[in-house]
Amino acid sequence: MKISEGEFKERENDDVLSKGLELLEYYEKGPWPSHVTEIRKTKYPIEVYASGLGKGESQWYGGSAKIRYVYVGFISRRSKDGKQTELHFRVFHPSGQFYTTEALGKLLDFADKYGLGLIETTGQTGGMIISMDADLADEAVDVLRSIGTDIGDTGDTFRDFASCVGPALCEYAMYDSLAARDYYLAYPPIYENLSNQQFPFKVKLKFSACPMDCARAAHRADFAFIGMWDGAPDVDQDLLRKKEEEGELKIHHLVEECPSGAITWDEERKKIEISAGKCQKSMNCIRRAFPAIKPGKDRKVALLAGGNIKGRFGPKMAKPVAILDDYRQAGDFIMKIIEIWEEKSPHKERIGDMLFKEGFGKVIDGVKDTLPTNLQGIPVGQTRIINSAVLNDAERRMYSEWARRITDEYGGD
Amino acid sequence: MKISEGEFKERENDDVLSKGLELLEYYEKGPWPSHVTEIRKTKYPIEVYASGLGKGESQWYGGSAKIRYVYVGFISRRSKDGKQTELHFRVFHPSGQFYTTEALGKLLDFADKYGLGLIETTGQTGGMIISMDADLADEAVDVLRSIGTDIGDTGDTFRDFASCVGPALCEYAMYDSLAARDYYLAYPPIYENLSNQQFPFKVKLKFSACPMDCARAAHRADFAFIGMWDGAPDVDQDLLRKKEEEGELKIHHLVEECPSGAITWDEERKKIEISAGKCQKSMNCIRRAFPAIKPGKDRKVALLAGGNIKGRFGPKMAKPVAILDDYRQAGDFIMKIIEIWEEKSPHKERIGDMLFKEGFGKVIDGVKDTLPTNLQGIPVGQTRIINSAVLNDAERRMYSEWARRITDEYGGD
Amino acid sequence: MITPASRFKKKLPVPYTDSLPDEIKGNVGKWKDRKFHDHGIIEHISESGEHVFSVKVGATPNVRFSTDTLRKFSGIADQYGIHALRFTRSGNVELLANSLENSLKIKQAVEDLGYFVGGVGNTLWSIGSCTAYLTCTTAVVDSPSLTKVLYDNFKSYFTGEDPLPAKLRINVGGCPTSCGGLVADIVLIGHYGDAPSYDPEKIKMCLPAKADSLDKAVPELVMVCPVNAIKAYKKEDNSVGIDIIREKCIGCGRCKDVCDHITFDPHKAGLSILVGGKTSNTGFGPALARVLVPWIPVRTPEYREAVAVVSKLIDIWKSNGKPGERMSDYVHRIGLSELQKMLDIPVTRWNKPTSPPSGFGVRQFLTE
Amino acid sequence: MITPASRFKKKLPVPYTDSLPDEIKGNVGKWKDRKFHDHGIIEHISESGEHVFSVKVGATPNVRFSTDTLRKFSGIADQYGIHALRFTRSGNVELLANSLENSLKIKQAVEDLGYFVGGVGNTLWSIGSCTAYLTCTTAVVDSPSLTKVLYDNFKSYFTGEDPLPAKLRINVGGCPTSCGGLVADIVLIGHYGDAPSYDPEKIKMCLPAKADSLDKAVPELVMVCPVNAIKAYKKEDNSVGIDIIREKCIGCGRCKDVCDHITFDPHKAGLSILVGGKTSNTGFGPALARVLVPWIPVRTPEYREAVAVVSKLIDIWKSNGKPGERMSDYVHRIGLSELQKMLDIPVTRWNKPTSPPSGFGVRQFLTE
Ligand code: SRM
Ligand code: SRM
Ligand code: SRM
Ligand code: SRM
Ligand code: SF4
Ligand code: SF4
Ligand code: SF4
Ligand code: SF4
Ligand code: SF4
Ligand code: SF4
Ligand code: SF4
Ligand code: SF4
Repeated sequence: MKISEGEFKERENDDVLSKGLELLEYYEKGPWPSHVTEIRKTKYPIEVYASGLGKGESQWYGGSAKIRYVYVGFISRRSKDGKQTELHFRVFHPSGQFYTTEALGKLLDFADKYGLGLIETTGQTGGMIISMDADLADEAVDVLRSIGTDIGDTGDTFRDFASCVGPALCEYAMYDSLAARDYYLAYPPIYENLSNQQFPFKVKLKFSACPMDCARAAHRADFAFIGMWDGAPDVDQDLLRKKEEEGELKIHHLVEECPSGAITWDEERKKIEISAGKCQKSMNCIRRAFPAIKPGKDRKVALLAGGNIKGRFGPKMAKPVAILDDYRQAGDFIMKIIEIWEEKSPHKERIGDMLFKEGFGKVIDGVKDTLPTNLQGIPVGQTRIINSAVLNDAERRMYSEWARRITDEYGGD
Repeated sequence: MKISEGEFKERENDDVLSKGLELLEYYEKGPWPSHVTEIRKTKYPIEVYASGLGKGESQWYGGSAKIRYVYVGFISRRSKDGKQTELHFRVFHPSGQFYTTEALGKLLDFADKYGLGLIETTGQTGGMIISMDADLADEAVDVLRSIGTDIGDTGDTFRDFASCVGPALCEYAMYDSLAARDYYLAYPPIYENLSNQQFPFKVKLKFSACPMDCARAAHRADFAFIGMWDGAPDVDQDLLRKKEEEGELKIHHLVEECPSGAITWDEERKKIEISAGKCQKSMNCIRRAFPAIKPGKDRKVALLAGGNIKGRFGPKMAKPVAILDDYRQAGDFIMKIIEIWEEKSPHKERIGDMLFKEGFGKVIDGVKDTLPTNLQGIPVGQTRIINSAVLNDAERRMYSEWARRITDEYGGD
Repeated sequence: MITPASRFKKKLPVPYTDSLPDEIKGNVGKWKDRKFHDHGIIEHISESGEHVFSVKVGATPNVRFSTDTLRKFSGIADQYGIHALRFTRSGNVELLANSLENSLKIKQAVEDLGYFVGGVGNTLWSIGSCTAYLTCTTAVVDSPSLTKVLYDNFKSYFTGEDPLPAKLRINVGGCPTSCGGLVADIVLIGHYGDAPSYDPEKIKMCLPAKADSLDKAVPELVMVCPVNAIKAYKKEDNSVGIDIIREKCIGCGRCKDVCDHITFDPHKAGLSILVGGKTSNTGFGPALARVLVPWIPVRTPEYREAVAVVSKLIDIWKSNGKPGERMSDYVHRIGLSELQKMLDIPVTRWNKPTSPPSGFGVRQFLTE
Repeated sequence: MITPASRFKKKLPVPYTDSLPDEIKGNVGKWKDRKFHDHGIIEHISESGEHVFSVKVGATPNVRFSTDTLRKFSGIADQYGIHALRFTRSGNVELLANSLENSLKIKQAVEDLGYFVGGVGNTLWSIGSCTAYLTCTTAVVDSPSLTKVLYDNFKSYFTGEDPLPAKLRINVGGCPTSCGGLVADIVLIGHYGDAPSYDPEKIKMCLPAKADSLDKAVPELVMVCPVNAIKAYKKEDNSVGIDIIREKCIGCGRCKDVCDHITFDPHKAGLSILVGGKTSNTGFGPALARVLVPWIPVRTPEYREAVAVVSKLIDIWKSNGKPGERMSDYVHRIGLSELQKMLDIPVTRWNKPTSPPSGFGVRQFLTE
């Protein structure tokens, strides 16, 4: 018996599906909680997932959806067999991703009423992804806004910003990474572009309040803000010795583990010494001996740029721009870099690609007047060493007097 | 009595000169051998130096001299009062600056006959500077060539190249820095340009046979060649212990002093371990414990570019280009960079300035096909991480088999 | 009525202070110390004398929860906790409490639901997974099911039953885009393992209609290829043809991202395994993971090859890593080649060690 | 007869092997160890069993020798040495010998001439000086005479009579060009201490005749200024005028390099003192020196201010540096600000510490 091509496809698809359904069952076994089990409790079209597994290929194509006057924040899919669609919202969490059970309840009600009852609570970017009922999507936007958040985080514009839990729970936080995220989301030139602007590609900001970088900013953000400090860590020598006596730590381990060899043990005076110049702010001694060793008191925010994962030229780590006294100091800089990026980059080229192509030092140097002038460290391009000086009379007098003092000390004039 | 302006100047100059002559006398006293005493034994116009000292200002202006068909290698000066001139040759040393007394004798005869009997034996660039009798300069060039060297090292072209003493006397040498200098001086595209080409500015190559960089290449050369090795230093544990027993060194000092924390002491097995990944090739352990610790056996030459002292944008340290297996591998690269430099740079812009302006990574990346393809470290631009692969069937089989072996080991198939 | 004006007015998430439970509000920035309990509970100690506990619960792969399960967590937070929870950056759920006793009750309740508490201290903190076949169009391999299998095998590293030398982070990405990034100790990435092909007719949909335009602009399909493996040329009929040069291609899929008519042979797909990435500035500092194994077959349901390689990596690290040493730092210390020797893995151009990317993160500043 | 053809044929220096004494020729690349004697003699030990000694002799400032003196050195090399000597990269002279006994005789003979032997190991290796007033046109301060005074004061550090924690290198430059570079532990540099001025008429010689040309090209005088402190504008008569903005100027002298009609007030000249430079990869690695003191007066003949500052720096390092620690590494360890505090020096924009330049040299590669 001859079967038509359509029928053949159908049968093949049935085979694929039944293999897929078997696989689903497999993934419901085993000790770890299963995503399949969770999804089964929802209205998500699980057959598409099953077919994908059966075929060894994602069964989704890009789809389209229309929400009036809203251009980013949702993603639409259609299955390859044309039978199913899928739509999900990318939703902003409050910074730190804290929820009282009351606030969470509202979101869950929302997901049940307008969605499929399925949520990815933390996407890789840090946002929340709620699977939607396509028919109710338009209305859902306003409802979501009424419960105090919004959709965003897709398209060639600012994506969701991520911050570590920072001062809300963490003893290491050196600046308020949560307030920083709130600040930049509301920063007018960013806020304006949150869902409109068509940049060459996406832009991400990430905020970690210490060098442990729990927000993974150093690689996964176009602009990374990482808390740090100036100088050596602060040491409470008595407490440190006490910790050693109580067997909590071994000081010689701190010395050996310091990646930059900044710590030395002064056998005579029974204390450690940390070299300010050498310390690479690894946090190693601090996390091992906290609170006997703490970050130094002069807190800073390191601003890095150009990290991303794929782009045109492949994975990149962020590179150093400046050390800020305050996280608020980078607004102009960010917008200026974006301006250059819009001018220089074709579609799909991330900021890091542009910086790489145009020369990191050159671009950053060209916009350095957007950054405060009293920067402590401008490591971009080259270190400017000026071995001459243009002094005014008062300065000249001051240095003459100093020279006289030191000359007196060494043999007189 | 009224004096004419000319006369006034004359008198003033006399005052300056007599103050200067007093100063000269002062600088002939004191324990250290005096340059003034040396110069007095020669025909150099010492009054100009005296006037300079008296006035607190160099008394030289640029002058001009003509040597038939020779365009670089000599410098002419005229004194500000117009009365004196000075001319000196910049002369190439043999690499390593070794002289048998016989060879030196010839040079000294030359300096007496054609010059003023005054020599700066090592200029800051590493060359020799011989003060000349201007009237004999033209003839002198040929005589100099007849005794086996030449003038060069001025003008907007290749300058003198410098090398450390290297394998001729030094136990640390990891490649033949002297042969390398000889090689590049004779390298045809360089040799051709040695005294003709009008580049935007000067070009210098420097060769140090180990990371101690005795030739000061890392800052003072447009192209720096520094000997290094791959992996960890080689350790002779027995000899090391012996050195400690004999009180020659303390192993724990080696551990503490290693700037990268690469050395650890294994108390149990009584030996040191050095981490290949961490070792920053500082030479610290090596110079302290030689020959118990030696550079690793896989010798390399680090090629860096863009160092210089002033240029348009100020002092620069050289940046990393590639790790070579052989110092001869950089010829094409150098000429290609010079080509780009000629195109991009105005007068007085050093190669390092151009690289800074155009973006180091971008320029180097653009010419990387001039470098051998099996480079071990191309740190320019970004590290290319390719997380995908295009395999042929043989490779696929190979990795499948490997996967099968490891799967068998972990529970079977 | 929905008007442009009302819709264009976006709504930002509430200021973070509004979303904090009262027990935390007054202690922001005042945490002075912390203690770890039971590999899954963190006690936060404030200057004010108050204590807050977070109980870390491992999530399903791709962090997919039904509202039903989330309501149950919420209920537990109401019953034993301080009526609050948070979602961590790495996909876990933290239920907040005000005493160790209550925290242990939360732990019990969560376990009764079939979930696990762990991920604190020297444990497996989480296995990150992207969405892949669940909603993604570009996925090559299904990361959630692979993640499930890995979690099933390595659960005891999460709960702390089986101790590790230090924190371990694993990430699984369904395609070379690797949404999870390359800064985890171990990264598994699905990829095509092959160069693409295409139907010469259909591909025209992704190319300019007339070859004349080639003089003016490079077609996007050609431009996106990072290694210039795609060449466009003029055909006799003035239409545009392309060549894909297999020897150059790295199988990255960027061409497919911009053109649905680029196809790959699904039978050649595989997983690459990368090691040595991290983002924290501890030890060797932030670094991108590098390819250890360029390709292993993908065989559902058990993904045995992947499990075997990860098991072996963890075992090597457990027996050779120093106490407190991240796997990434261990790999940096011994060198990637050394690790390859220990695994006896063939080395081709796809996993040949190059200079390790290092010196990133804050150490790039080094102010005095 | 001199023809273009004969003249264009350049002569390269002889291959280095031709210039070696026989005692070294056979041992190139075979040196297996060395010993230091008496702070000025290095014994080179070859695998072949042969020994060669170099006796390092300190040079006059700017390494200026009369042929007479060099003939005397040559004579000593013939009498006690192996008929050979070399000039080092840092300006010293090394007389070569074949035994310690002969080396000591060389030492005696050199000292009888009024020269000193030293510069080996933990000593002052040399004070580099450029030519300055001797032949240079751009010199602000005379480095050879300043170097003479420094050597007179610090001779005992060269000979090793007075021990130092490690090698010390000092460099003196007569103007901001600093031909000696910024990679010495201590660098002294003469500079104007002021912004330039000019005669509005004479300056025209350095500017284009007609202002129209300003639209087409930036005059070299304007272009060379690294901080854009020089602005050219069109005057009423279509000639070109300039402004030099004092607030921007850094006194670098680049404008004077290209135009003799730029003038500086000689009474404002001074010395800047930089610390923390080195080129060796030991310790903190290669780094540029940074400005510690932006300006001190220059007072001949004794240059007391310069001597006092250098003395104090050496004293601080001697009492606080660790054994074997270069001054540069010491400065990096404690930080430039700390050193400034110890010196109680006013800090202005000219010597405010910025991030220390570091991470240079071979460590930039870090291959596995
Ligand atoms: C949903 C999510 C994975 C997840 O399940 O967690 C995701 C899913 C997709 N990512 Fe991603 N990316 C997600 C976080 C990331 C991250 C992580 C981050 O931000 O920390 C990155 C790396 C960081 C970065 O931006 O470099 C990331 C780098 C990419 C890229 C590469 C961008 C580049 O550097 O070139 C692409 C490709 C593209 O956009 O063309 C991409 C593309 C995609 C697409 C749109 C591919 C596609 O067309 O199907 C996926 C959509 C799936 C879907 O149906 O939603 N995704 N993607 C993550 C978003 C959740 C959230 O908003 O919280
Ligand atoms: C003679 C010498 C000083 C000495 O007594 O040792 C010297 C002397 C002058 N240098 Fe130099 N430089 C000397 C080595 C250097 C070095 C050292 C090196 O190569 O290691 C450097 C730094 C390295 C570098 O190239 O960056 C150096 C960087 C300069 C510069 C800055 C170049 C730049 O980076 O922009 C200038 C300015 C210029 O050329 O316009 C300069 C200019 C000058 C001038 C031509 C200034 C002038 O017009 O008067 C000096 C000529 C004096 C004369 O009458 O000969 N000299 N100059 C050194 C050459 C001796 C030799 O050939 O062995
Ligand atoms: C909760 C979380 C931040 C958040 O905003 O959600 C977090 C919070 C803390 N991190 Fe983290 N890290 C969190 C993700 C990360 C990440 C990102 C990741 O894993 O993807 C990293 C970077 C990992 C890497 O290098 O690739 C990270 C690197 C660290 C480190 C450094 C670990 C190391 O050895 O390099 C520490 C310190 C430690 O473990 O000793 C640390 C320590 C901490 C501690 C436990 C501080 C402590 O030791 O007292 C923080 C607890 C805050 C608190 O009191 O609740 N946190 N931490 C994230 C929890 C993830 C999870 O669900 O398990
Ligand atoms: C002779 C000379 C090379 C030359 O081609 O002329 C030289 C040769 C040696 N150097 Fe050097 N260095 C020479 C200039 C330098 C320079 C350049 C400079 O000072 O301007 C440096 C870089 C200094 C810096 O960092 O700024 C230099 C950095 C070193 C170091 C590293 C010192 C450190 O603590 O960082 C060593 C190792 C040591 O001293 O332990 C070293 C060691 C050596 C030794 C003594 C190797 C040894 O310890 O056995 C070499 C002896 C070779 C031999 O057997 O004759 N050499 N050495 C130079 C002698 C200069 C002089 O006249 O005194
Ligand atoms: S990045 Fe630092 S401050 Fe932020 S949560 Fe992690 S450890 Fe705490
Ligand atoms: S923070 Fe890190 S680099 Fe700094 S002293 Fe502590 S362990 Fe060393
Ligand atoms: S650079 Fe190294 S090899 Fe060359 S002389 Fe100095 S110590 Fe010896
Ligand atoms: S060469 Fe330097 S960095 Fe390498 S192990 Fe020895 S002391 Fe450490
Ligand atoms: S890594 Fe690939 S498969 Fe996974 S979500 Fe991102 S784009 Fe899709
Ligand atoms: S897969 Fe990547 S490398 Fe290969 S042709 Fe497509 S874009 Fe180019
Ligand atoms: S440093 Fe200045 S004064 Fe000295 S030689 Fe060089 S250009 Fe002349
Ligand atoms: S001295 Fe330097 S900074 Fe000042 S005007 Fe001249 S070129 Fe410009």
